[in-house]
Amino acid sequence: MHERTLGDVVLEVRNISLSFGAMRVLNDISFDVRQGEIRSIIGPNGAGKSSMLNVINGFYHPQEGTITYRGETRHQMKVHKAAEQGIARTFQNIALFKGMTTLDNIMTGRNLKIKSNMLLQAIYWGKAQKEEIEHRKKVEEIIDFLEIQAIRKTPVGRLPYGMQKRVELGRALAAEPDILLLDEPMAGMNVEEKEDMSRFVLDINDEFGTTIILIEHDMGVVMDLSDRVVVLDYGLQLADGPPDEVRSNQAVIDAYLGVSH
Amino acid sequence: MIYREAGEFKASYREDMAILPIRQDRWFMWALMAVAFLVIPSIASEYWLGTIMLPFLILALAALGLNVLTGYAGQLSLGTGGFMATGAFAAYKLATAFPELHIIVVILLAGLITAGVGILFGIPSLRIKGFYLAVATLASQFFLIWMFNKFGWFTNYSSSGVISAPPMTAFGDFFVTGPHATPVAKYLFALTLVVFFAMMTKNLVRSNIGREWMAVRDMDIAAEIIGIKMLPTKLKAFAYSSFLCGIAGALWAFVHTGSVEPLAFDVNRSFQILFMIIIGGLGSIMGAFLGSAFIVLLPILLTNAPHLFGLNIPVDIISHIEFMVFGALILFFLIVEPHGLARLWQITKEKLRLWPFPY
Amino acid sequence: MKLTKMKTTIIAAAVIAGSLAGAATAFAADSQFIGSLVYRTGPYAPGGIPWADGFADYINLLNERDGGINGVRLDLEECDTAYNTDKGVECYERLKNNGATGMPAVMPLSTGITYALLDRVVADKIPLITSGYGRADAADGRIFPYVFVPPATYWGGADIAINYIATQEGGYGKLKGKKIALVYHDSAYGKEPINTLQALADQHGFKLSKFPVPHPGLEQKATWLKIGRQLRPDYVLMWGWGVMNATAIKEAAAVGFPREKFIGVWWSGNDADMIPAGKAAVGYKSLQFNGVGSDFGVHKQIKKELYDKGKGSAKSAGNTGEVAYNRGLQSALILTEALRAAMNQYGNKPVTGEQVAWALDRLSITEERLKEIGADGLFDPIELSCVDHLGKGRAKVTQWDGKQWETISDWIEPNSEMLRAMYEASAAQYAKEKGIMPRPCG
Amino acid sequence: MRIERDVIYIFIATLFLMVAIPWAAGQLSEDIFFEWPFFFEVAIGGLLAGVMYSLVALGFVLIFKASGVFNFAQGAMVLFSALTLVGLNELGLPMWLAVIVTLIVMLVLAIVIERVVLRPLVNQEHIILFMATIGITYFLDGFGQTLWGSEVKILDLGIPSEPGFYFGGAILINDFDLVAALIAGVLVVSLALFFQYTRIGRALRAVADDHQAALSVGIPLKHIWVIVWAVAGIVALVAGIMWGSKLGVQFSLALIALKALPVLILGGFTSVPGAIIGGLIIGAGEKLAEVFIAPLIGGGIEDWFAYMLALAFLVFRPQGLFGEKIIERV
Repeated sequence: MHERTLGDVVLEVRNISLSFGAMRVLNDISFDVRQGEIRSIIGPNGAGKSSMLNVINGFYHPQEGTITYRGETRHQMKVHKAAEQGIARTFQNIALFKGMTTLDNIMTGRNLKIKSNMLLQAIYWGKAQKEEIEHRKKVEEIIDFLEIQAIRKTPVGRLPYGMQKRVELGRALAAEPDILLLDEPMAGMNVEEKEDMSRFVLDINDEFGTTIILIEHDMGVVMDLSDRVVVLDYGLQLADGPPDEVRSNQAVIDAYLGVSH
Repeated sequence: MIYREAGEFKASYREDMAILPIRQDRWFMWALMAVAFLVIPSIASEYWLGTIMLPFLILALAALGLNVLTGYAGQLSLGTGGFMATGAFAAYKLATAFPELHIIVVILLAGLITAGVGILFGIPSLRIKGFYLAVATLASQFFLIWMFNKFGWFTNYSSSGVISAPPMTAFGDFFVTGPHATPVAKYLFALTLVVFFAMMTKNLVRSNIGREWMAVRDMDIAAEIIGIKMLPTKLKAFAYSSFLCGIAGALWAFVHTGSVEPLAFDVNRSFQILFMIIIGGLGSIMGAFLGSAFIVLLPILLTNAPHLFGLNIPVDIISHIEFMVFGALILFFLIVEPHGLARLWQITKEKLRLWPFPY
Repeated sequence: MKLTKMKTTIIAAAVIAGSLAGAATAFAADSQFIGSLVYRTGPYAPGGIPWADGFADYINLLNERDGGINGVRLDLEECDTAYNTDKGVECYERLKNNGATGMPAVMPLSTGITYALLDRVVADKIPLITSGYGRADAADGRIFPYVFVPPATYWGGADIAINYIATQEGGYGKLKGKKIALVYHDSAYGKEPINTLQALADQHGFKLSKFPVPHPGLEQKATWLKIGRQLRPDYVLMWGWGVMNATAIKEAAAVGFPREKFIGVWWSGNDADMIPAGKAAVGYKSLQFNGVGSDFGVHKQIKKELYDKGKGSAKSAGNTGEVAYNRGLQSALILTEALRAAMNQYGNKPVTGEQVAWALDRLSITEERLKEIGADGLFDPIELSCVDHLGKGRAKVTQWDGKQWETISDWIEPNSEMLRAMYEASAAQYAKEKGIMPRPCG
Repeated sequence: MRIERDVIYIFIATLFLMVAIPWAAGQLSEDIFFEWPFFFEVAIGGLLAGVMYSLVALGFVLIFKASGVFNFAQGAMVLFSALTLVGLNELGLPMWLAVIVTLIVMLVLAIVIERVVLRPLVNQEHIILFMATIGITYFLDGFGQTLWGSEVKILDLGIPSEPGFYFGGAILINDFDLVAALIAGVLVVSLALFFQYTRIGRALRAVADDHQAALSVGIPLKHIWVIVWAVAGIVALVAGIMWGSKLGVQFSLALIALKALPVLILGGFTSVPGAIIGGLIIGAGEKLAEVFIAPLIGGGIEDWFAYMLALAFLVFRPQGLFGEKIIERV
């Protein structure tokens, strides 16, 4: 796989514990993410992977532990703050805006970059129109990149599953994020679609230098793409390290082979 | 075969992002405008202008306002009547306190005041959703009507609590309110405002704010995660929606009836406007107009229908049958196309594009 | 989406377009058109139906018996408003140009519709006759040239009610320190008497307590607990409407407030309001600006000319004595007398609204004329002038005996001097706001 | 049913405020007359009125619970059932037979609504179904009046409406209200038993939780819909009888739906006990407010106060007092 030097730590997760009522979802999780790497979180169903992403982008508030992002340590934050800090994500169960077209969905990804106020938008002339066109250009680049030109004006509710996943990736990319959180981007896809998606993930990482945190079930994909892998199981952190190291970890093998706890 | 986009190519994003990217649609729109501004005023009778077109336009504006809130931003509201009343009473207070103000200024200020009231009553929408919000907005409906009824200040201490529009001109001697305003003048005045605000609304919903509204409507959590702030986005929807409703209310009181009591904007008005946008099509500018036409015109047609066929049916039977037919037609249209008349229109256009081929 | 859907849409559109095209209907050129805005449906239908029947019966009587007025047949068309202002305006606009000369006058039978028509009737030159409702200050004919309010106004009604109470108590001097409550429909209509009552309270030293009831008035328990258990007033007045009336009477019974001390305005005095209240309504009093019962000449003629020939509007001749029915008769009478006067002036052919306004400005329905019609004792004579669009404004007090109304007072005349000043002051304010120059009167 | 802790807190706080605010108003303002017997009279009157609101709200809850439809036509059903009952009675049918025939009519109505309206619109969005029930409302209002006319009709149950004094003559309670509350109470208990102990009742509850699960009970969904609409029709008839004997059977009966809506949001759209508790809180709350707060601001506040009260509860419990908790996930 690609040999490369990793950048500085941009995100540090330290001793995170999260519970809902009596149920402990995450238990003392710690790992870091370096600039420009593809960092994977793996584990069986119910391991707490999605919850971990939700903690990182501020949707869940952990009871214990801190997140340090670009030197800034936080315990809790408002949900929309993550996007402002350059963290974008996709969702395990597609969370697109079903009533809107592909184009509009991706355009919403740029909402933080649009500066015209409501009055200017209402008049739709001069600055507001210029801005709209500028952003449209950016979005068209993303559409070209993801090869979804043909469905530009189709309402996303009518698109097949694989395409919806792509549009969702497009929406996240539109924000030009520093860190991209991908929650099972290849779930339910056939081999061909998976290959396309893997290519997109690598290209995003290469071309835009975007740091990526990836949750994925397909071990082959994970091991091929990732720089480093964290393994969770029932909220516990089993292992953390490069793919090869994780692959040979006994605890991980037990978890995946279903040794009783 | 005539309605075809083949052969039309867009050379710039600007063209592709026009409101009506298809040439035939643009022609149709210009033709419609020509009919609305030139043909109708010259041929329509006073009855048509004053009793059908005027309420149709004004209620369409209110429906447009509600459609922004409910159809685009997904916040179900039954407070429309209250907001219209706010606009009407604000306009009355402004017009009587500052008689030198131009009617456009009065109406715009009334809209802005209503927007403020709308923001206030929009705050609960942060926690309350769906039908719960709809019923909660009834609180604003009942409260506002009660308030205008109760405090004499709003009506300049008139003994009955009725407000009456002073005669005002749009320019020169062109009266648009009061007994000397002709139906044509009223119609043109209302039409101009409605067309202007319909344009503005269209611009908003195709801009960033419109996308934010729709994002909140379709999936509020995802919207928040991509950086859309709930509070300002929802409140902007409430503000703009009430702005339009307020203007509609002011037009209703000043241009349409001339005198109103608060009960003219009671809860039935709120329901009426809601019916319009559901029948017309949620989240569609066109839908607001189609819905308004349906709800305003249909009862009138049904009442008059027996006369046209020369039947002499007692009025109470006509009224009862009108109720039944109206209800049945609502059901019929919902079953034919649950997404409203606007969707029906769209589907017709799509068919037309392919015609005569089935695909 | 199948083609059938499109087809149905197109058909629906065609039907709509087609029915719009032929909206005009032909009318006989030599008959007088009369448009009548009624509400035979909707939440207030129980009170609206007898009125509409009374109005129609009188017009039909003239046609059947006399062949119309001065030989001009009357062509009556009803339009159902369901007491809804939007519909009322639509009715008015639809009917106003019907017939050879248009609608000669409009009687909207609703405060909301009245307000919506105030500007329109001036532009259309069609007199607006509001008998016992609408704007009281329209009694000033200089500012409201096209609005007529005979035979009574709410302000006058309020004064008459206090007058009656004073008589019961033994003179105005005895009112000092008395407690009088007003239960009113919280709307333009219900608020009309407040200023008058307040002025009278200040003048005579009684204490006025106001109890607004929110529309539609299905629930009044709190109001009546306050009245019956806490305030315990000497009298209660009511400006109620529709279902609110019966509910109020029932609640009054429930807190044990004596119905004999409970006086409603005429719109709280329909038979239809008393029936659902049942036994609770016995003893309740109401003002009426017309007589009650069907023991009058005009009723006998209606029975003979219409009901005996199966041409009556009401279910049976037995329904013709209801108060609301008699009110309908009276409205028809005022209108037809004005038409007659206009025809006498302008010739025996259909007359225009402006001509009827001329006639109304000098309308005179004398005791003798009422005798001829067979309505003496049923209605009070009416004399209008250019300045005075009200007349005497008198009313009677009636009491419900469980089956029907009994008249228990003679015509009571309101304090015209005080009221006239109030009408003029209020009308002047309206004129100022609307920029109306008072017209000169003779 | 498990009652959550915050519901109990809210409940206690409400009770406290309902006593404290009138008392304080009485102490602070000259215009407010406060005495304990009078307070209890108002509170009891309010609670009894609240039961009457619950009666209407119950119909909404049944249908919403089982089919997710916000049935705007409930008010029209109240009017229609009462009109039919009285109309049949006037035609000469004895009361008991008229009741049975009306029940059959309501069952037929439920079947027709399921066939004509619900089945073609299955799986549509809530707001579309809501709009459809508005269509039903118009139709029923017109149909009922076409059949039976618009005149007011009397429905006399023979319950006295004269004042009754209780607790040694200190407190006035209306006998009619007591009887009405009693009947409503019996209805609620029998509905609760129906849901708890019959197969159909259990299926209905299952349907509320999960449509798939309901199918596994072995009752087709369309039957369940017919059943709930028919049960809602029965509830409407009872409400129609009670309200009709109070106000006379006339068009205005349809308007009581507006009094039931705040009850509905306060209690939660999906909860039968919620409709009852909600009715009691709204009834007592609005009466107390009208008597002890309204004089300070001009009176006539009952209507909006009920909605504001419900709104205040929603701020603490966005799903209503007993509604199902809304869980958000991504």
